[in-house]
Amino acid sequence: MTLTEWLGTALVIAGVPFLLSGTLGLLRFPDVYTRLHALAKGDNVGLGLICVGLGIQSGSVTVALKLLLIWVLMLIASATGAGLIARTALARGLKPWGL
Amino acid sequence: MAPLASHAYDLLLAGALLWLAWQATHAADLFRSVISFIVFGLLMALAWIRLDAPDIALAEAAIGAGVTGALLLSALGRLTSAPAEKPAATRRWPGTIAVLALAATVLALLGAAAWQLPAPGLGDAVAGHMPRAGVDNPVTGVLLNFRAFDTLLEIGVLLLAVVAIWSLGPTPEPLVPAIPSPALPALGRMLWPMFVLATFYLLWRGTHAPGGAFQAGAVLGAGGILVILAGARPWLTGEDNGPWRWLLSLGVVTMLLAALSTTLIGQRFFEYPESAAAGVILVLEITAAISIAMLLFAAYLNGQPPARWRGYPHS
Amino acid sequence: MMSTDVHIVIVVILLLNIVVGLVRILRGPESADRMLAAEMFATSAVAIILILAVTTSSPALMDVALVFALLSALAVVTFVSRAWSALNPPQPPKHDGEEDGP
Amino acid sequence: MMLYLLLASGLFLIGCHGLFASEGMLRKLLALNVLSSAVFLAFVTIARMSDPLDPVPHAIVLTGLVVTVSTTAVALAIVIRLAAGGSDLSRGRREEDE
Amino acid sequence: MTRIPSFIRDIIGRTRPRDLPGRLILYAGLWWLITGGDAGAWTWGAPAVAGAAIISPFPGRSPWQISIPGALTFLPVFVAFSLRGALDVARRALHPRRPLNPALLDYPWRLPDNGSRVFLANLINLMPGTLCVRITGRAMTVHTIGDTTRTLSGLAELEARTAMLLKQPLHDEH
Repeated sequence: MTLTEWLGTALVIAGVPFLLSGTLGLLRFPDVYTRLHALAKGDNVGLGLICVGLGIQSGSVTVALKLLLIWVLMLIASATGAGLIARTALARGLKPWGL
Repeated sequence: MAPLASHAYDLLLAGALLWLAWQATHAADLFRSVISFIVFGLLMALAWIRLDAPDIALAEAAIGAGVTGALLLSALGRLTSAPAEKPAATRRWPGTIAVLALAATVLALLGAAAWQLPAPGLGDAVAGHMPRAGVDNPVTGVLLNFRAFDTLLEIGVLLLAVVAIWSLGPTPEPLVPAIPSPALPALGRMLWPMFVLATFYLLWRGTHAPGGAFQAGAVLGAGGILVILAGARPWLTGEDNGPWRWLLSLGVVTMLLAALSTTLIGQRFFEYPESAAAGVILVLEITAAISIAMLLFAAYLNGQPPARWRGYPHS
Repeated sequence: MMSTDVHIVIVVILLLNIVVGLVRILRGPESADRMLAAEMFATSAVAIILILAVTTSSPALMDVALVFALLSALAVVTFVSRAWSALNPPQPPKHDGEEDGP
Repeated sequence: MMLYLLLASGLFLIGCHGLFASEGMLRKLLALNVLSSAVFLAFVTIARMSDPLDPVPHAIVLTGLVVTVSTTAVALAIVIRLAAGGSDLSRGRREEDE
Repeated sequence: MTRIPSFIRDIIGRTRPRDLPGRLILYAGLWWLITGGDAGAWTWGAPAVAGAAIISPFPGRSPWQISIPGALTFLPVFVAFSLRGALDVARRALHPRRPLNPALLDYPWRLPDNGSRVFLANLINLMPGTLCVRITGRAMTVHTIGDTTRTLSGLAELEARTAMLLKQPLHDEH
């Protein structure tokens, strides 16, 4: 195995705990807003690390860029989605926990 | 280690699918049912990938996770203004057992029928005919050349569905609710060009790899639903829904024309001359994709769209 | 190939991640909680598909992930603009989302 | 692959049961969708077991998916109108001619 | 048949010609990226790129212009903040006592009222400890789960970076 493959695999492995922590937050946090915090941040860094790792591993620039594009699309979707859910929740009178 | 892990993968996937199917059909809360079904579609895509069917995974991603999800969620929004449905609280065991027995019998009969199928399948036959098909992707070849008749009927079914929906009356108001957030138009504006590019890309892929008219049409249709929810103004206005009618029937009309012209030049119904197969399939693919996109979008509207979009919010 | 072994294990872990997250769909309590659990599954599923795409070097799977990424916004947008506003009429604010769900 | 045939059978049973036993049109509709997924799954698994991979079931399943989504759309349009409880607004109202 | 020209004008008439070159270059780049640099794909790519650039269902107004130097300074900040946000939230999720101090803050806008506010509002959902829960004409309400003074300074920095990235002026009148 070459150095780049090691690096790629390491990054992919590094991404997994972030995805898991997002799920953990989803299960443990007390209300919609805090769960949104956990998901939006954890999942995107996790997916980002996995994409970068896979891109390094694939050894092809076009594949790496396409992975990056998919990540950016997921970023757009989840940042907008998180904002939409949070704003609608507040507008509907869902009170944040602990306030 | 690898076989063990892949068994674990299969078992997890199967367990999750069964649980979600049960939730989708039997959960007390209607919204939970719908969300379970959407996630069910997501995991089905993983199952298709596991079964070496990327074509179907693509279609499932676009139709299952995209269009059907949007259809169900917005139907839910319209349903809940009515009195809530009763949850399946009264569970009578004799009835359940009878239903399960019936289901098991049907399953056994179907299984027996499947068992009788000729073992090798048609893989060799298709592979043998691929050089004449005009495309390199076997599934596209089967869909638009060898079994084009099925495809014609299928777009026909979709067209019939839209005709049925239109016959139920005009689109219920409000067609699109007030825009809840300024982020929505920004999202639609940003994603719409990507939808256009992805549609063309899937069409291009379809000629030699998984992809094709259905997937492309479904992605474009889902994109249409997204941008109309994001506050875009539709173009298709005009008396008697003129442009709508043309676009919706474009796919069927082109396929029929292709089929009839093959009979006119002395071939059999839908038997393209070998030299022209690639060109004919290209035209069929493009028109079918446009029609499928429009048909799915029209199906989302739940009724005949208005001749003018004035009077609807934000237009 | 050792890297493939590692990747299969990662894929199983990610699938397990989805399965564990199903609890949130079961428990809710708000429909928004269920919706964002579904959003999380989309992320994990895209990760799984991408890992499979690169390790088996099949570009078709990459396209599946691309379509998923494009459409993952659609469900949330439909939910926010269509389903949620009608699901349950606005009620007096609750103080705790978790313990006193419906 | 045997596992996937079993899964298809299980989904078929759940779908069948839901179709007949669960209450509410929307749930029945979801059960119908689950049922068709089960059938598609069985198709594709059988196709996977033959060598070389048989593309015909794949094409038929693609067709089936489109038919399923058409059925769902029509059924939903009908369900909405059945449930709309007579209100003109939600049932859909012809636009005034100008 | 008189309605066909208006129908076509309606489709393509929402794009300002001034924006076209930039859009064409952007979408050509995206097409190249999606197809993985396949040269044979350009017969399909040319109409695809033209379609994506010209056909727009939204009224024509190019919301943002991106400055290249702004992007170069924006990206490292974005990556650093994302990592910090993910680590922060992971720590809170793993901690046995779930340390969360939720608070709602009003953050008055310094950005002008155009697409850039939405960009910032979405951006902060990915940044450490912040979630935008309300947008009004004067301010946005931010839901935070951590140290509020640190969050506020992070927000101010992000707003400045966004202004640089999108070539927007900042004004301090509040």
